[in-house]
Amino acid sequence: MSHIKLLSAVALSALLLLVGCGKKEGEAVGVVGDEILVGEFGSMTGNEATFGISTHQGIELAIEEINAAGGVKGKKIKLISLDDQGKPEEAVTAATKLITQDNVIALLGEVASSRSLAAAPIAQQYKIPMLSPSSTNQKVTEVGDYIFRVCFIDPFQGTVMAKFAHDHLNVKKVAVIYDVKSDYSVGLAKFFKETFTGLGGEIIAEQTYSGNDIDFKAQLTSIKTVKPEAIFIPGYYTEVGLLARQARGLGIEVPLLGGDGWDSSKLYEIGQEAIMGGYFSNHYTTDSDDPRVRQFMEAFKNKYTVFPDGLAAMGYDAAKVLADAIERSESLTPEGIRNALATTKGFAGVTGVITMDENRNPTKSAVVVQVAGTTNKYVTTIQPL
Amino acid sequence: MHTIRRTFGLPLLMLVVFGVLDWFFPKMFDLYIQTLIIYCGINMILAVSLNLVNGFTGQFSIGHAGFMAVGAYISAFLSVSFPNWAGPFINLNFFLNTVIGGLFAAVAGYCVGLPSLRLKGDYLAIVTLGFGEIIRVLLLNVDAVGGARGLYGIPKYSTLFWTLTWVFICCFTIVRLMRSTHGRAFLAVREDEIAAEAVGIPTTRYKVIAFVISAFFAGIAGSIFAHFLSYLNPSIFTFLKSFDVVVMVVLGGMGSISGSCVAAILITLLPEALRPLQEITKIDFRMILYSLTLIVLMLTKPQGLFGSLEISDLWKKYVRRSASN
Amino acid sequence: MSDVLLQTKDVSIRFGGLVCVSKFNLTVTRGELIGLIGPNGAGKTTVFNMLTGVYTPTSGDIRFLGEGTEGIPPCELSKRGISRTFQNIRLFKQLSVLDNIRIAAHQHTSYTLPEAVILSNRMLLQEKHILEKAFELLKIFNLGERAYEVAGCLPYGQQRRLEILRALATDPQLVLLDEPAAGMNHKETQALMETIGFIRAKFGITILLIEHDMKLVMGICERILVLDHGITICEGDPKKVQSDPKVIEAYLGTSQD
Amino acid sequence: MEEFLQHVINGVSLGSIYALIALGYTMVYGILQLINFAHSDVYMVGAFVGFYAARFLNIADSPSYTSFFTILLIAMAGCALLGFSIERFAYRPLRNAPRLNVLITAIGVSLFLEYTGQVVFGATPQLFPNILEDSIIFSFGGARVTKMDATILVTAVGLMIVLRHIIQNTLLGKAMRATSFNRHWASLMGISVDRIISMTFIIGSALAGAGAVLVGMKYPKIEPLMGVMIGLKAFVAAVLGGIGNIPGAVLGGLVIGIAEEFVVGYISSTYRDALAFSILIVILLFRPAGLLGRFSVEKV
Repeated sequence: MSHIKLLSAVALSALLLLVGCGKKEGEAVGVVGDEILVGEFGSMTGNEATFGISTHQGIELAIEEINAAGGVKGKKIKLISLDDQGKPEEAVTAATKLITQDNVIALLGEVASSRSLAAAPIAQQYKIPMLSPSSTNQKVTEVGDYIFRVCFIDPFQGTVMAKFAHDHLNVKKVAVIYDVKSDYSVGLAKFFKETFTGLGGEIIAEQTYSGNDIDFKAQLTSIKTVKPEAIFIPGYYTEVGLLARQARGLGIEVPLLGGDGWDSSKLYEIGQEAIMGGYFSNHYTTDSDDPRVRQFMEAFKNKYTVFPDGLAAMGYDAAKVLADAIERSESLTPEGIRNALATTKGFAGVTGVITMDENRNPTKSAVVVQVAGTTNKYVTTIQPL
Repeated sequence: MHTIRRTFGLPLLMLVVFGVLDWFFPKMFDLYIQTLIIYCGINMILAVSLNLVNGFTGQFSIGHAGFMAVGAYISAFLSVSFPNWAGPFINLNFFLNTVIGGLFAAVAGYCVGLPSLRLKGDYLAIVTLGFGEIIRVLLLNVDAVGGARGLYGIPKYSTLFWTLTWVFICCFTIVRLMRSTHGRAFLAVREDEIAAEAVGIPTTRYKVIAFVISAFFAGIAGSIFAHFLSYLNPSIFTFLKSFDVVVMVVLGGMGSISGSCVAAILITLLPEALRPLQEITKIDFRMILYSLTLIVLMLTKPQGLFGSLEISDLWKKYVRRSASN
Repeated sequence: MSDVLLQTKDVSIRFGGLVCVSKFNLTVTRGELIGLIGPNGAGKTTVFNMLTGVYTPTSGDIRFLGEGTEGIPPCELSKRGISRTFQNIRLFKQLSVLDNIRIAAHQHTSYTLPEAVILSNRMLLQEKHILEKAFELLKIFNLGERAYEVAGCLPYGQQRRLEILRALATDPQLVLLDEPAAGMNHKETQALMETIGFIRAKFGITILLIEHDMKLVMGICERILVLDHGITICEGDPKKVQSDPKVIEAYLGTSQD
Repeated sequence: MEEFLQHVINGVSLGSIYALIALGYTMVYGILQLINFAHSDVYMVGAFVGFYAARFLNIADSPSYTSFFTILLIAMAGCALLGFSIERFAYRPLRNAPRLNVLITAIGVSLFLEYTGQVVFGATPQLFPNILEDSIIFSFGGARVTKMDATILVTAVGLMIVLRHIIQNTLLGKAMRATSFNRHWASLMGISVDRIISMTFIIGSALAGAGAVLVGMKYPKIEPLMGVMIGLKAFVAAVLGGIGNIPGAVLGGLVIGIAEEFVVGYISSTYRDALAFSILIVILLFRPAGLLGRFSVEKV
């Protein structure tokens, strides 16, 4: 008896879900009254929640500021955020729901290239512009002409650090240790190795770890024996802090290098003295005098009580770039916004001056900064290739 | 003539029905609903096939995601690297690639099934878990399929039609098997291995067969998944994915095919159905509620939703009871 | 066809350092009904386990129909014609009575897995045959009406009978019955004795029987072996065994009926 | 030679941590035949208990043995309480249910703790308080043994000795052994089985708490999912040693810890996560009940 009841309940709720979500016709895409609907999908829970949440906070702050300043085209932006648990398949569901159910006019997301690559075909299929804050894999924007990003691509950043190591630090023998589970880390490592050997340097050791590992001593012990002049660690701050500690604990004193995944106040908090003096490439520097950067840092700190990390800054800029494109767009349609996004030129964001190239990737200069406590010290700027 | 109708009648009928649905659905429902239906379908194949090992044969496998990964990667690799190798028909290519993916998964299933000759219960469980993880780590290190960067640009061949067709093939095969002497042999292994041996059931052989069939369909599910998502990454196939499938099987009732199907649908839709809640509370309670539901269901309905009964049995029971009232 | 069905020669088995059965010699000719008795822990069930391939003897030789059985798995021995019941009933408890019987008929089917899926003619024919045979057997044992009941829910006596029935469903030449009357009352035991006699007559099956119920053993067995601490202390017809001083000593205080 | 020594030191220190967590798995398994998937999350909660306790007591930045032991005891107590409640409310009602149900419940509890952790503690990694200053106490060539390593090892070994004493020599331990041997007979002998099972969870969870503090000190990054991977490896260690067998868990932990260090150090780091499982599978193929486990022949 109870089985039958339960079964009918399941069937009924499935049916309701189906009917309730049926196609809604006759609405302009993405505009409801005086609100413009923008979708965001990201890893708010799951393994990579910390990155998704940071990005979300940056986006939230940007939208708040835009709306406080009167919105765009006289309308307010309404952000609809969906969680994808850090799973590609969920990213597809989330992006599909945002496009087909919530009728958003544009998408912001995803942090990681793996999820962006899964969701981008959907956005392309429905011709909804998708702007990724921090998916660095080249392939993401190659999916189609509706896919954009505001971050560097892997080859550029890998090259930046290889050049920096070669030209500024004058090191010839470098060890690389990267996160084998992260496409971002693997990509950076690959392009660093290529450029660095191309410049005449030598990669004398190559080791890997897995995201969420805590013990790196075995890798570091074997790195130590080949006596590198520097170690390139293209990973996220979540592991780099511990890695640096253990490296110093084993008596490895050479400089540590990394990419924008290092950008977080947590890096120093976890790494402490060990990470001091490490260099990493970034979009901007927190010790900049740029009022935009200062104002962003202040506002973020006021709202969330912590300093923003790199991902938050990227999220913030992505939202701002999108709002700028909506403002400049001739019509309030996905297509208009796409065209406006493609012609983004000289947009002064927190993370640099953004100009979209023909492949929908931003050309912006990278800075190399040095870890100096919770803030970073500017070292040099490296222009795009 | 009779033989043909008996053998192919239902499958042909279902093919027509699926064809109509495939044509009809996109006109009725948008991609979101279709996505959910396809995910439900994939999970149904996974749950029903795992039920063969865990529910019917009484072994304990928690490495289903590994087989799924093998099927997904092999078929996707074929589709990406050898497009249209079997001729100009996309569907034929997709069908063949899916079957090849399934066969490779079946071989993997054979390799995992072999240790089951020696291992029992939790030891077997942990070995299947280990195989799943090893497959994942291997995939991370194979450059031909992209390693951690993933395999992208997989053509989107998976349609509603193919998903439903494979769900049907999977359920149909297993239902028919279970109604034969082979099905009873699986059950005998579950009930009492020693007694099964004593009455002439080659228990080890049937254990391996169960693993192979189950892995084959997991590989099929993987192929549909890959050709729907168009992107693969080893991190999709962690042991948490395997747990999800085990949860579906237990929740639906061990040894109930329809139970597995219903549970697969429930587990797929529950997180989606809970989304509005997240919009209201602004905090992500979805997964907390999901896990709580799981615990409460286990505490209140330890036999799963259906026990070892099928929907048809329940219906008969219901009719009988209302008749007697 | 030789008349010797089963022959064991100096079969011994050790678990760790413990000798469980030592130098067990037995020749079973077709049609015999042999009893295997002895105090608890004498190694009777271990003998059964060796004969059915569950345990491999440490030394010695077992021949069934003239062929050695070493390394042959229990399911294969079952196909060759050795069938058994268990001391603590081992039915497929959650399955129906009918399925318990049909599973035992597995070895008489030859259709493949794909055939099962497409319902080939051969499959349907064999299934039909199995079903008919199963009902026939169930009827003989008066279990016909219970065919669709769950085996684990049957009363104890019927479970015992079902297990014997299941052993018969494999079409055996030799049936090993491990304490078939255990836990039965006098009346049930009486009925069991009749049943055993009946199946022997009807199916022409050779039976080897472990039993504590001396009345049953003495009543139906033609030949009796007595085991004590793994050693065969006596062999012969019921009369000889009953009067053997070694047997009396072994049983002293435990059973004198 | 120097590198070799360093690998040994690293391996033993990592292995002793695996062992400590493996003990919790093995104890629960021994008595309930349950793979307690929630154990790794109890461990995670232990780290956060330590984190908040240190903040609350204002000893986050006063490293000394006093703060170390205070935090250790608080974390152990917190975990014991959590383990007790999990057993009481999630597992006990299922005492007579099929084992797979309890297992699913364990997975449910594990997910519940993880996701609740992400909401309550936040998903961002936190810094575990500095409760014990680190210094090199011993240096052999280039290989170093630090005070932290030594403390971890001594604490872990000490706890294992205490555990062994409890199990071998106390009445409680005898009752536990009896219960794990046969729950039904134990209850006939007048042992309150429910109480013994509770005690098992309390002790096992307390060990996880201790493990969390030790790991937290050495690898001071804590986050709600920190238990997943280390929990899995510890569980593998328990199975490797023969699940249900206490010295086996210790041996298994050490084997996996040292093997990982050596494979990463001398062969390649890319297959590290597969290594534990590969060792496990190979060993199980030769010894189906693990290194020290006893393979029981089913009585027919």
